[in-house]
Amino acid sequence: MSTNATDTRVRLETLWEHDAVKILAIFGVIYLTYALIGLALGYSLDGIVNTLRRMTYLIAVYGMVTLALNLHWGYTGIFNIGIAGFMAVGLYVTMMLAKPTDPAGAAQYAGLGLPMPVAIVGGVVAAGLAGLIVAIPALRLRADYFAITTIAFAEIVRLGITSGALQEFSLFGIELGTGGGRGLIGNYGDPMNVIFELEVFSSFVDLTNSLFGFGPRQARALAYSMVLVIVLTGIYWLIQRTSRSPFGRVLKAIREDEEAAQSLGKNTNHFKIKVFVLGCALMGLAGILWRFRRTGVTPEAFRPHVTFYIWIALIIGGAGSNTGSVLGSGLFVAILFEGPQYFRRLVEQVITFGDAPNTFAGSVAPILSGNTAPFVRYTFEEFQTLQFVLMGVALVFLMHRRPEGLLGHREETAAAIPLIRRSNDDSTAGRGGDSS
Amino acid sequence: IGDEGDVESGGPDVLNIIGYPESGIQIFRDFYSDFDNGTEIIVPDGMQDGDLPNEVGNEMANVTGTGPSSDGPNEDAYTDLYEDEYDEAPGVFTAHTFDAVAVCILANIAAGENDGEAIRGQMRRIANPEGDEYGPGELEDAAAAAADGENINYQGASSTVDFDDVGDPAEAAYDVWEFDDGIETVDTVTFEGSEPGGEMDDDAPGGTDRDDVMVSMLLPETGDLGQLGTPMAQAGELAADQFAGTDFDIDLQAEDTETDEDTTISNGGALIDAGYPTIVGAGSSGNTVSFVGNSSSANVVQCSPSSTALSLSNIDDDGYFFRTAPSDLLQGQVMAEVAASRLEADTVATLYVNNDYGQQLSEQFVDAFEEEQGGEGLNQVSFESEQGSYSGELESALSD
Amino acid sequence: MTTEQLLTLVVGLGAFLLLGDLFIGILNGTYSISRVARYAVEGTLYGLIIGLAGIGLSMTYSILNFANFAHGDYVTSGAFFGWGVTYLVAGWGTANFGHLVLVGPQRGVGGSQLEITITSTPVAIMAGLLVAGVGTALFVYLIDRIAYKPMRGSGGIPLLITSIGVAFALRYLIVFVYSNRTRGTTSGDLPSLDLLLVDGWVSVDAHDATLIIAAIALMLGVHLMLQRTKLGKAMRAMSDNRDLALVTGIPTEQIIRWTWMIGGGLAGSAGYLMVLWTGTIDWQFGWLLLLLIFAAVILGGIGSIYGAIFGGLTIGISMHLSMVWLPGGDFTTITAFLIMILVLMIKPAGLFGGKTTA
Amino acid sequence: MSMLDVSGLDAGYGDLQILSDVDLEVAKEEYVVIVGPNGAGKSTAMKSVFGLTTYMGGLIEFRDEEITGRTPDEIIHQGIGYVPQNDNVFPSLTVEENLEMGAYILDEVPEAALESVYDQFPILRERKDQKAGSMSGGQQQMVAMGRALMLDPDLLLLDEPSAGLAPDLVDEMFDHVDAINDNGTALLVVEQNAKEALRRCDRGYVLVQGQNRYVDSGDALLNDEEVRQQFLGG
Amino acid sequence: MSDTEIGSQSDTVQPEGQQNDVELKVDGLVKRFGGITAVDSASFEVESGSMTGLIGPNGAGKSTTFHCITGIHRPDGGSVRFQGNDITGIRPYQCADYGLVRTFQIAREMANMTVLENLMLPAKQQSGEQLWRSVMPFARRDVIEEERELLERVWDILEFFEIEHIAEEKAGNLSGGQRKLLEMARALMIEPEMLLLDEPFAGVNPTLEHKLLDHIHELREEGYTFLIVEHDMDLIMENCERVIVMHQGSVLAEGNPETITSNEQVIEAYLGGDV
Ligand SMILES: Nc1ncnc2c1ncn2[C@@H]1O[C@H](COP(=O)(O)OP(=O)(O)OP(=O)(O)O)[C@@H](O)[C@H]1O
Ligand SMILES: Nc1ncnc2c1ncn2[C@@H]1O[C@H](COP(=O)(O)OP(=O)(O)OP(=O)(O)O)[C@@H](O)[C@H]1O
Ligand SMILES: [Mg+2]
Ligand SMILES: [Mg+2]
Repeated sequence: MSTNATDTRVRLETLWEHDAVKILAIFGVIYLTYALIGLALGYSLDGIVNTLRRMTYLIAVYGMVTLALNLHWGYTGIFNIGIAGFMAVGLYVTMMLAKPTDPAGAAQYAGLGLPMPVAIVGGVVAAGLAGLIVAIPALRLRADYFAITTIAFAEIVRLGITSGALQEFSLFGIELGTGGGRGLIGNYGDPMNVIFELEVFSSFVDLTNSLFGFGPRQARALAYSMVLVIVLTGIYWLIQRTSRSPFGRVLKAIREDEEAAQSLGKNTNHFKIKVFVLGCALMGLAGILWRFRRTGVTPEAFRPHVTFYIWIALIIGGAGSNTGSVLGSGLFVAILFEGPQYFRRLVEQVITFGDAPNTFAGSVAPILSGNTAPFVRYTFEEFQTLQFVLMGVALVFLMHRRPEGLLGHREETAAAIPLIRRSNDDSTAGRGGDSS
Repeated sequence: IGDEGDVESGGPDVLNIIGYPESGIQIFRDFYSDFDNGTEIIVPDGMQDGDLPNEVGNEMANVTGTGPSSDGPNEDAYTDLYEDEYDEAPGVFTAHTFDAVAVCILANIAAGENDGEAIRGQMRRIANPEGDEYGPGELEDAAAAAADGENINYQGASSTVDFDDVGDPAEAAYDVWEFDDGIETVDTVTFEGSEPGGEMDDDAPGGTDRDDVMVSMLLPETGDLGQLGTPMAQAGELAADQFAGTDFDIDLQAEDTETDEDTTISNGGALIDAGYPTIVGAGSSGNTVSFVGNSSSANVVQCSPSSTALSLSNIDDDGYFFRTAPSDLLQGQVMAEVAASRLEADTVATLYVNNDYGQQLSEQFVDAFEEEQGGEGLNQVSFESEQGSYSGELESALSD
Repeated sequence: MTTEQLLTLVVGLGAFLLLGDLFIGILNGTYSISRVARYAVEGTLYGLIIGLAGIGLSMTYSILNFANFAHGDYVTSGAFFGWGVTYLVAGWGTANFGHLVLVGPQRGVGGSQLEITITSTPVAIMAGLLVAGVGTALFVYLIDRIAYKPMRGSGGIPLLITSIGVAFALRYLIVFVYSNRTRGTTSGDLPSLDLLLVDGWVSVDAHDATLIIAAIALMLGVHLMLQRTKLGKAMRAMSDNRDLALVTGIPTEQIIRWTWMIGGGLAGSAGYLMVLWTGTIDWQFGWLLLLLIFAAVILGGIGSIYGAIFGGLTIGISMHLSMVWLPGGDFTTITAFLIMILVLMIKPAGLFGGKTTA
Repeated sequence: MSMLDVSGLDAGYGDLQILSDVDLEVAKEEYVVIVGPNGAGKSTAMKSVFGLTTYMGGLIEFRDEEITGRTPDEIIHQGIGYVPQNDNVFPSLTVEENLEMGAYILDEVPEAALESVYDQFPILRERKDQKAGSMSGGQQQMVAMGRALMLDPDLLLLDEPSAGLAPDLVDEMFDHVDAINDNGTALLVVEQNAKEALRRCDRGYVLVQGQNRYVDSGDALLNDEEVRQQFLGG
Repeated sequence: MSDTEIGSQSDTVQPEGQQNDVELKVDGLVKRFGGITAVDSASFEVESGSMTGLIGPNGAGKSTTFHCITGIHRPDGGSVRFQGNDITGIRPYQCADYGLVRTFQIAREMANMTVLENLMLPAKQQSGEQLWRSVMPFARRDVIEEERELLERVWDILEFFEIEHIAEEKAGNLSGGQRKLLEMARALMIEPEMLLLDEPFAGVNPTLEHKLLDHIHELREEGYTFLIVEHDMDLIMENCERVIVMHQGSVLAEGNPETITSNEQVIEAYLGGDV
């Protein structure tokens, strides 16, 4: 019996070593928890599925950006805190390329009216180019100066697209516009129509309808989340391959000591620029996929806190590990981003609070006379605020207790093959003898 | 002081400052400390905050404001209700929120189920002409009538609440007000905008034997518009309370938008997931624009009490989006008229918050002033919120 | 090397052309003299605040070797501490204690009701400024104990990431305690000096003057403190080599404590003065100021307090002067960032280069 | 009478144990040298005296008082000075400021001590206003030693004082070290220049893989065939 | 004395070398840092296949000369030729491409990479360093094949330096001496033609030092050229056939060890009276 038990434990432990298992297990727990929360809140099946769908969407998008950031920071040691800027470039360019040339109805500004796939490629390329523009002059700076340059760049982008100057402009005689502070409305039809208009898709709609009672538009949203998961997998695969290769090895060396890597014959600038541009392009892609199906976008969406969210996700998962990046995004979204609100709803479901005091002072004063209820109510009323406090505290806590994150301690070997010990007979058969 | 103003003569006769009190405090402080040379100022609903003079530290006697009026047929009834309950005067957009919640509940009762698509078909049957008229104080009777499948014509606190074919209010009224120890309304302008109309179901299933009537609010209780949103949410609760004596249990759920796009999407999504077929919200036009896609794709009726942006009229909403707040198309005209006749201006300039609301209202105002009033628009200057100083913006807006 | 020289040339030429244009424009009347002067005054005041706040950032940056992203929120905290006291002193007995000390989280209590100005309530303002300085110093020390001390010796980047967390938590704690309401803190009636400058007026009011005097006094104070005590040298020694300082017997923890407290005190004072100057306070003005402070510090060269002051003034003035060519406020911040990036391109170690604290 | 007495010391970095059961003793005015292969833990042993490693067990006593767990400035107060192996000057401070830092724990800069350091290393007086970072490697080593001498310690720990010095300076350095010892300061010195060091010292330790291997007088170690073969390069 | 040339007239007389090919030729090299002239028109040559010592007092400019040759610093004047190619002011990675590799005075290992990874890194012409080859399925097959071969070479070199036992250790955990070994092994992985070693034995235990020297001599036999900065005069005398002496940034003397040790200027500037 006991051997059986240890046996299963050992087997479980070896299972746990597989990244796929880890991802599945943690995500299983997340999804199960949220399904249960949905049940507790009295959601119907379609509500629960919808909650999980939204969760998937957020995790997938954050996962993509976090992977791209991991490529920058985790592998190469490039400290990028201008993520929001690159996402903005990707999304805005795509939208401007895709918007119809005729600014009718709610859409105030004209676009180029290009087909969506072309527009997406355009957006990704533009984000990559933005990366190039930052990289060429700035990559030789110290890590922290570089960081400040990137965040300054992101703010320049955000303020630039907000400014009246670019609200409407013409480029080579073509009318374009960022919409300024008003933002852009995506009046180009559902970009996913390429898929949604396929014949097979109608059976998917029927299926979700019979399973969850979804309407066609909800079915589309569900399908979109699934597409995002596929894209995430693709990016994961891409970055995994990138890091486990001689290319990735040079990146790692740059992170460790760039000058020494140069002396070993590596054109480190070349590598850094390549990897920075690649990461920025992926950030642009994530920015596009994040919002291009929404009705519209405003520059507000790209304030610096988006960048910090991504950093928190990366730190949770552990810089340097791709699996960690995906897990970190999952945990960030489930616990820090969406979690507190669901917690509040759950509590509200059980307890009904009276009116809270209006001010902090009003909530603290009664504590002196032993009445903590007003403080609790005030705290609850201000839950949204405390959610951000929680994010900050979580980041500090992680940096204190587990700076390497969940999986960052497990350095992934930077080689295309496992670096195993050569067997002994091999070594004697080789030129081993000549050194003694 | 007269010659001081003359040194930099020229400049607009009237400056329209479009924004919210958050930035307004700083803008007016900068204005009064460095640029006060007799220019008249006009502001829209966003600045309609009786406390502003206190915060600015000036009486602000040169400021005239406009704002959507709660000048519906039953305004007084509503005001009494509100003052009884909360012991304070109802603020801007609270009447619109009351009406939005009331209409959503009535339409739900008429539809007989918590189903957004069915409710969409009942919104106009409840609100538009041809039917018995009910006001804010008569909601219990209105509920009974709706449950019987009758046509009713809700007569709101903010307006008659008739929806046109795009879901905007067909009629709108605006107050002209000044600061005088709070907000003092000095005039009211009423517009007959478009015709009531649009698609609706032919009949109402109604019925009383059913689950809770579910309705939700998605309003800014914190963030930039937090000051505005909190009384709005109170008014919404007041509307739901009016149904206390009926056979229906009202399930009213409120979520906060924080005046933030992501939070709007996230908390609004939770309302959809929880099965609420109607959402009263969101507060600011920007947030509403980004949320409309989500609500309509989930077949949820969204009815905003305070999003006034033009773009929302024609947005792709599959007929699910309504509002009780009038479009800024009208407010721009009112402001232009006030500037021209009341303030006797020949030239105007605007200083507007750089978002959907500010940009559109600025354009509407200047267009109307030039085309309808025959005046001249000088500068339209945008500003970002939360700046430490607005002297540069004021300088440009006030230059000639 | 050559690209740097080329860049220097281009930038220098650009700056020369702009200044030349400004000069000619003023002479031939294209640019209004009073307007340019107003921009310059405004920019100087803004620059003084940035520079004052920048000194602390620069000091902790060089000694602890990390870019502290929470510094902007220290500025905000200090302003709230100080103004709470100013409200208390000015409004003692007229309003509820809680409302006063929380700087009027709800409507009803505000600068104009309490009639706060430097001339009508000088004591309240002095007390507020003092508490803003001292209170923030202690508060920042407390934060160091909680957040940064457990990480001594970690590299700059982990500390930077930690400071982002601290900034987040602090900013929203401010909202939690003080509410997110923007409020006016001073009364409008204020003596001011209006100067007629050929084609218009430039006005300097009593709060502008207070800001200038207080900022210069504080800067001088820090200068003297670092010159006269061995603290300044010890700080430099520490920023050179922490481990060696430790084994030399320099009480490194004590130096770090002083550094935080001086930096925090200056940040708090800068925040207080900024609010006195603008007349409004809100929960994120310090955070919005932070990137400009960084720009100033980097511009001046990290570790140099004179660099920070110089950088602050450069950033402040150029932001405002940029409006001569780019009217409206759309491009002021962009201008500041572009200047910073350009300087980094040409002189990656900042203008005053290297470490020259004190 | 022993001044510094390390017994059964276990220490390392984090979880990694480097030293196990190390004993070291320095008597008053004694000149003790530690030699051993790279990575043996010589520097670690010195750092451990100053509490700069992770303590894992054993006893460190100075003048019969336990000093484990004390902070470096307390230990300096007790009368121990330390010159680390690398990076041992403050590059952006001038030479004189570097020396002043050596006496930081005093309220006043001890002029007499400063003078005596300048007398020992006249080049430092000549260059007292030069930034230490722009001095050559050998000069920096003098600055570092001078700084440690500012408090006139009773025991001085020197980690490879001759590393990286030109031959003439190596000899000069050894002479300086001798002189310091002659002035009554006890010395614990790590040296790779093992033969020379052993020739001059009173006693020597050979440390291997974090453990004591040999302890004997310098000459005895020099003449020990095994030690010569294994650790002194024949 | 007669074999010792003073200053930059060095190229006029052929020293007694075995081969007369010039591997590295430095001519009038200048490097300034602010007011300090660290290298002041230094000129010298290194012959192919030779082992040449570069000595001089602290601060003479030896390391800086290395930095200038290998592109870490850009010289302010003068020229550097390697195997007949002008390599003045090239980037460090180009320098390695030419077959000229240096080690650092203070070892610069990649601390968070294992010894194996450290050694896999430098090999030249790894096609997998092109991103697309590492990612695209078909091209990656070749990359994997290359990696296998490379790994074999790495094990050979580990054995050569007798450090197989630390192969999977993180380089940051090595002792000072082990790091020096790794540093040299890593340089050899590039298969250079000439190695510049900056104080390779400083802080290395004498026993290990002897072993390393044996390795260096073996490598020389295979045709490598060495230029070594070292302060240990015995070592220089025993192992180098030519010595260059730098002083205050310029070349003071050049010649075989015996002539150098008897050169008065050298004695005065560097060796001290008692040699
Ligand atoms: N900060 C550190 N963290 C982890 N391990 C360390 C650290 N410093 C040294 N070590 C390890 O401790 C061991 C002993 O190092 P130490 O520096 O004491 O050697 P040493 O005898 O002084 O050698 P050397 O003569 O090369 O200076 C080595 O294996 C080294 O890798
Ligand atoms: N980056 C730098 N900035 C300023 N001065 C420098 C710099 N690098 C070297 N120097 C100066 O250049 C001179 C030559 O230094 P270098 O390191 O080349 O000497 P070295 O001959 O290698 O001496 P050692 O034997 O001590 O290593 C010294 O005076 C040094 O202070
Ligand atoms: Mg050592
Ligand atoms: Mg050197």
